[in-house]
Amino acid sequence: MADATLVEAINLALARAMQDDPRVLILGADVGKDGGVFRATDGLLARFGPERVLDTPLAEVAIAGVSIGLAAQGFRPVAEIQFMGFAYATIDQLLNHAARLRTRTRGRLTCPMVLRTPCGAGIRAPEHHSESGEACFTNIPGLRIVIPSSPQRAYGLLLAAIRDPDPVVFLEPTRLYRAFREPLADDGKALPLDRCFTLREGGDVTLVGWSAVMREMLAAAERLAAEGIEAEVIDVATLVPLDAETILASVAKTGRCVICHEAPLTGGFGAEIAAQLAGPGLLSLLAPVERVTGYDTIVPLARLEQHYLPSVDRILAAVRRTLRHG
Amino acid sequence: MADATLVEAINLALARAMQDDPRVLILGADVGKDGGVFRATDGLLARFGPERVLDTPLAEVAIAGVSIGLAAQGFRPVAEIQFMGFAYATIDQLLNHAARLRTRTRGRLTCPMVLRTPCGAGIRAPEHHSESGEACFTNIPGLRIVIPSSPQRAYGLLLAAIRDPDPVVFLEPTRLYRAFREPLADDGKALPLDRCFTLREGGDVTLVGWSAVMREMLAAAERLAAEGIEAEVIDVATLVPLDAETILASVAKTGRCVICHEAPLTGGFGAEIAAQLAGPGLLSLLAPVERVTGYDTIVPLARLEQHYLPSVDRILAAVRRTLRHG
Amino acid sequence: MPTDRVAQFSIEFTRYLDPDGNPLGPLPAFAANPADLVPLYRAMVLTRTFDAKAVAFQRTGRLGTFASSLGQEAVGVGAASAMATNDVLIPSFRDQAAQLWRGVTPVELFLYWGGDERGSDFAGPRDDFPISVPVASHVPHAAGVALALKLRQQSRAVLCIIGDGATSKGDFYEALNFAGVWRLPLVVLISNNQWAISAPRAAQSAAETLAQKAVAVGIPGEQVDGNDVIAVRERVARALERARAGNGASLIEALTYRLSDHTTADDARRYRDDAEVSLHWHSEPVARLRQYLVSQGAWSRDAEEHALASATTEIDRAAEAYLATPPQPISAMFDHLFAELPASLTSQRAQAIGSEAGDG
Amino acid sequence: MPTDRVAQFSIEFTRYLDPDGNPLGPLPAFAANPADLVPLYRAMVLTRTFDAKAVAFQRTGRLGTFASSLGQEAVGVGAASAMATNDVLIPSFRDQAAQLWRGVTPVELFLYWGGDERGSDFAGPRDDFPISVPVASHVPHAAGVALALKLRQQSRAVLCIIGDGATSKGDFYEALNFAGVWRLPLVVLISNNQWAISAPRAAQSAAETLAQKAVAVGIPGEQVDGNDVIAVRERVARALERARAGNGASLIEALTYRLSDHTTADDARRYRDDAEVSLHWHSEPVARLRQYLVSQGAWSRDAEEHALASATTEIDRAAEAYLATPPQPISAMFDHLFAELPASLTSQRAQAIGSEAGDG
Ligand SMILES: Cc1ncc(C[n+]2csc(CCOP(=O)(O)OP(=O)(O)O)c2C)c(N)n1
Ligand SMILES: Cc1ncc(C[n+]2csc(CCOP(=O)(O)OP(=O)(O)O)c2C)c(N)n1
Ligand SMILES: [Mg+2]
Ligand SMILES: [Mg+2]
Repeated sequence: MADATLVEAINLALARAMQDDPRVLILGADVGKDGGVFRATDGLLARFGPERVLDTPLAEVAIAGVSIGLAAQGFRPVAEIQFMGFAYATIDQLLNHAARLRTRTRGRLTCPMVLRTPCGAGIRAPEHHSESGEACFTNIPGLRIVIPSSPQRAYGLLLAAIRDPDPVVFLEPTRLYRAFREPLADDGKALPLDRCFTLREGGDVTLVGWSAVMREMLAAAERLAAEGIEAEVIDVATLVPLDAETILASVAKTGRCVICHEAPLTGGFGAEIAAQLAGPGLLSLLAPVERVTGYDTIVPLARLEQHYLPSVDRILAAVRRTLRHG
Repeated sequence: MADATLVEAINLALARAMQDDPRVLILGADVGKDGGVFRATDGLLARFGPERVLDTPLAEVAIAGVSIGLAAQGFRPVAEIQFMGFAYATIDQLLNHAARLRTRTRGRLTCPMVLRTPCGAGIRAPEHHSESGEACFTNIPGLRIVIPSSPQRAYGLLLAAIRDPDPVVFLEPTRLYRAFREPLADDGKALPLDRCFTLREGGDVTLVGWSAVMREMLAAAERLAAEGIEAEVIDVATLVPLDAETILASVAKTGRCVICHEAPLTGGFGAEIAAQLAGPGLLSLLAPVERVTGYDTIVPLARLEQHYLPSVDRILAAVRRTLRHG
Repeated sequence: MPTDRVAQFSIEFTRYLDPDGNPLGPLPAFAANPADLVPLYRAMVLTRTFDAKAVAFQRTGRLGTFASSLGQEAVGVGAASAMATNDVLIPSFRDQAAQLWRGVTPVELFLYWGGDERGSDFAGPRDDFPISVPVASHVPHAAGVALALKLRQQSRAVLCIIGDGATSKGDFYEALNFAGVWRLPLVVLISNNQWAISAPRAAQSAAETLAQKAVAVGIPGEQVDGNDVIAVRERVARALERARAGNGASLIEALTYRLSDHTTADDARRYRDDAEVSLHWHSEPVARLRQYLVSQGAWSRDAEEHALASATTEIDRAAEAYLATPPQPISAMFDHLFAELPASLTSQRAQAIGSEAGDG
Repeated sequence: MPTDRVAQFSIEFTRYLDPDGNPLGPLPAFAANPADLVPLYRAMVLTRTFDAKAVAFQRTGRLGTFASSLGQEAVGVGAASAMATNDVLIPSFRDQAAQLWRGVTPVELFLYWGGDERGSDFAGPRDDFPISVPVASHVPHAAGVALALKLRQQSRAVLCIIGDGATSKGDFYEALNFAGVWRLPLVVLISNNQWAISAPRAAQSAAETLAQKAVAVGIPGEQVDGNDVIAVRERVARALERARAGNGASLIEALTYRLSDHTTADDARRYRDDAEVSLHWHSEPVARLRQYLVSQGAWSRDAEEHALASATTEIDRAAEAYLATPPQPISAMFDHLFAELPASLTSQRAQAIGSEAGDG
């Protein structure tokens, strides 16, 4: 069982899915010889050939739309969009077609496709390469939205997304692509797409979030543990459909919750989790729900980027605020 | 002071803005001779000529992108997209360019444009014509998102949007276009873009929402009043930037809040308001925050459409649940 | 100035019958025997009858907004009749002529336009797509389906029908470019009815023809008289054969005219002269083929009366069946969203069903 | 078969200097006196010097990902030198040659690529757009700016530069179609460097030339040797004059070659043969113009040494100035978002500034 980075885990999951199921295809710009701009598809062309790994012209709308046609015909296309900044153009196809082809035809035609795209800041990338735009996709019924935050979850969740009979938007935090390695058994085991992952148990405060910032949340939990404060850390991983139960159960135990994401605050998906707490979860709350997120601004270019990202200190400060209550 | 419908108010505001400011232009498909598919631009071509009312080819991305170029040059384009279902294609241009042209150039180039589009269900329209997709736009820093729910607010808010030096997405509920008339003074007075509107005062429960469903909220408030329950009804109107103060102040008074919108529940903008209550507003809450919204499904075609829309009964049921507490 | 000519292109236009139904030359093989054209004629009549009924139903509140294909029947019938059963149709919202020929039933069409999703669950052509309302957004799907057929090495082709306005959209162009690069078995047929709601053809593009948009993606493009069902069928058949044979995609612009309002929600008098419309009535496709058939002794007043009567009966029966179809249960809203309803939605489903009584 | 030819098109290619710098015929007026070409030569050298420095800076962690224009200098210099000062440039991310000629300073370019938004606040050409990273997304802006100039009846034109890959995108096509319909004062210049990251030109479109994409929107399209700065300048100048004179938009495909990796984040050896690259070094633009100037006695080894030295000095000075520029305050993140910061953001701004110490 070798160690793998997140991007290597993606690559292993893609290879496994293609090996297990001849209907699985990969398409996108530079996914072939080049192996993808982040090398997520490295080696797949050589291994599976040009009929299953298709380099496309440079046109995101068509990449999404062609995937819909392939899926309706029974293939399992996995489309790569090179950066989230270029994935917004596909919302039209995803919302008006992929998400509702099954509904529109009462199940006669379906759309088992996956649209993969890297997201998030922190790698000193050029303009338009650092957004966390998941909230543009989370109010679209018929879509599943998944964001892994470790190699193991990337592997298991991508396999699940590809096997899922309905469309999945799969977001990959660039900051984590090569940030760390994890033992990974390439065993073809998928992880559930409707479940949060509790990364650390604790009874004093619940830290819930997703994507790259899970690392700062875990680091914050370490620091808190050193002070004798036990934080429960939950990786939402699948934003839609949301596993509110796991989060509510945790907060029922801790009474305190800090929600963390890299996307801007206002209208971010963290609001949905806070809304669950303000509703069904209200009676468990001992302190106001805190949100530590990116600011409601454009992600700055490299020189100021790190000041935009939620930091361990900001998370700790929020936790301390919640602890002051009750 | 004549009575006007919401669509007539839009038309009056457009005419007023064009008369007051030669930089204001209108562009979109069928906005000229045809006066727009909903007649929002009726008569403007005849009055202001083809250099200020421009019929475009059928291409939403270009309509948005051309508006950005016009705005950067100092014009005040007001672009019409015929239905929200066709506005998603413009998110790429709005997010990657309109919302950040000022930021990218440190203020050297700016983007004072308005993108108008009808939204919402309830008029037995064809497929793709009934969505409430505002949540796809509310997590995009640099944009203002406005949805009027009465002729007077449509008039004042559209004037404000056109005069605003930054980009505004202006959503118009088709269900209200001709639903009712209101006295309207065509006095060129704009309404604030950073303020909620309290339509009815009350101390027992706060009903907060936007768009067409404000009518069901007001009807529910009437029914409650008959039972001696005083509901405060707030029209958010400008979703971003959000005037949380007004909502928090109301809930501080009532302790109970029912949030209502036509868009699907999960990841809808109602979650942001609930999040404000779970955070800064927590200590005011006497009951769990309720959300009465469209379901997390595709808006059904005409035959089932009315079963998708939030109804007065669903609002009343939610209010009653909140009153059972504390 | 030292310049070389590096590329050259031309666009051709094909027509077999003039507006009065006179042949301009020898007809293609399928039309050698005039009697063989009668099914095409009947199909155009059926479409026209369906359209008239649908418009009447909308006017009387029994149908939603509807887009008539009056005057464009030859495009859909000519193209669909050129397709093999296992080819795939990816239509727009005005393509009932093609859908009916393909085996979509009038009941299904009424249900769809009446606001019932079951109308897109065709019992007939299971691979055909439902109509696309977002203009041109289905051309990428057509490319994707064509890619699927090619990857499976099936000798099948895809026919995608769009309007003149659709040719201004980026998704049309991107998809056509994919089809060129991958030599996909795809035929994109432009039903150029000269109008996109209030936008006349000239306001849509400065291109002299829409067929020449093929030049931008390196595939063949041509024009055909869209009111000459023989020409449409012959040219589309040729393009489909080419596609099935592995020779790639092509673009065909069929010149026709929208004799109706854009939809029942439109009033074309706001932007279009009646004079222009009257003029185009002279070249409409049904009379044209009828005149030819009559001139060949293959059609008669009797036959006409019978054809109209049987079309009317068929459509009226379908209309009855549609009106007699009860709406779906409210739960249908949830039951086709995913293969399996996520746990998080079961409570919403229950609430919706529960609210059935109280609500609406 | 009764068919008529209804439209015809052809694409021409222009070149004045062959790869060895030999004139193929009389040169345009602006090139009559070889000495007048020296500024173009110096500009290409300056660009190449800037690119080399920027790549070196990236390799040593002093700059972010950077896209070199090595081998494409003639496209930017030829085109920009054809522009009037008050024309508007709407560039892509590889157009530093054109930007430098337009008066964007090397310091501003370093700042931008170094991750400082002030690099797009040009002191020079105030109407020019910042570079567009989302491929082709700026072509609609160019059409909008051109529309603005036309509505104001100014005799100014817009030059928009894109790559070969960009021609596959729908926004490029939609915008070009608008420009055709409205006869906008717009010139779209394709810097066809034969590659879009790993996609060779042939994989991008089946069209024989990219210039012929103009046919789809009814505007003139032509090819030019993009490594011949004289040809680029002459053809772009003509197209801009045409635009300013109210005769509408045009599309020019400049044939050049990307001698560098796609960006500093790319390794072209993964997908491209070195042999191909070496081949293209033979037709690169700087040597070509130098050979011509030398053959005309308008350039010498001395002049060359001076030119290189002064370019190096200028770029080194700019590099120093860039490195010496302190980053913006954290508050800058908020202070250019809106004309006026909404009240709801003041607390976020305060928090961000406050966290300055603790964070990062
Ligand atoms: C993307 C998109 N934009 C706008 C509309 C609204 N709309 C419906 S039909 C139509 C005109 C289409 O014209 P054309 O393509 O010529 O088809 P026709 O209606 O003439 O058959 C428009 C603008 C739409 N359905 N989709
Ligand atoms: C819309 C979009 N998709 C993908 C990318 C990632 N990307 C950056 S440059 C590039 C290739 C562009 O090729 P071309 O247009 O030929 O320009 P060149 O890089 O050759 O100058 C790609 C795919 C992008 N920047 N924008
Ligand atoms: Mg049309
Ligand atoms: Mg290129």
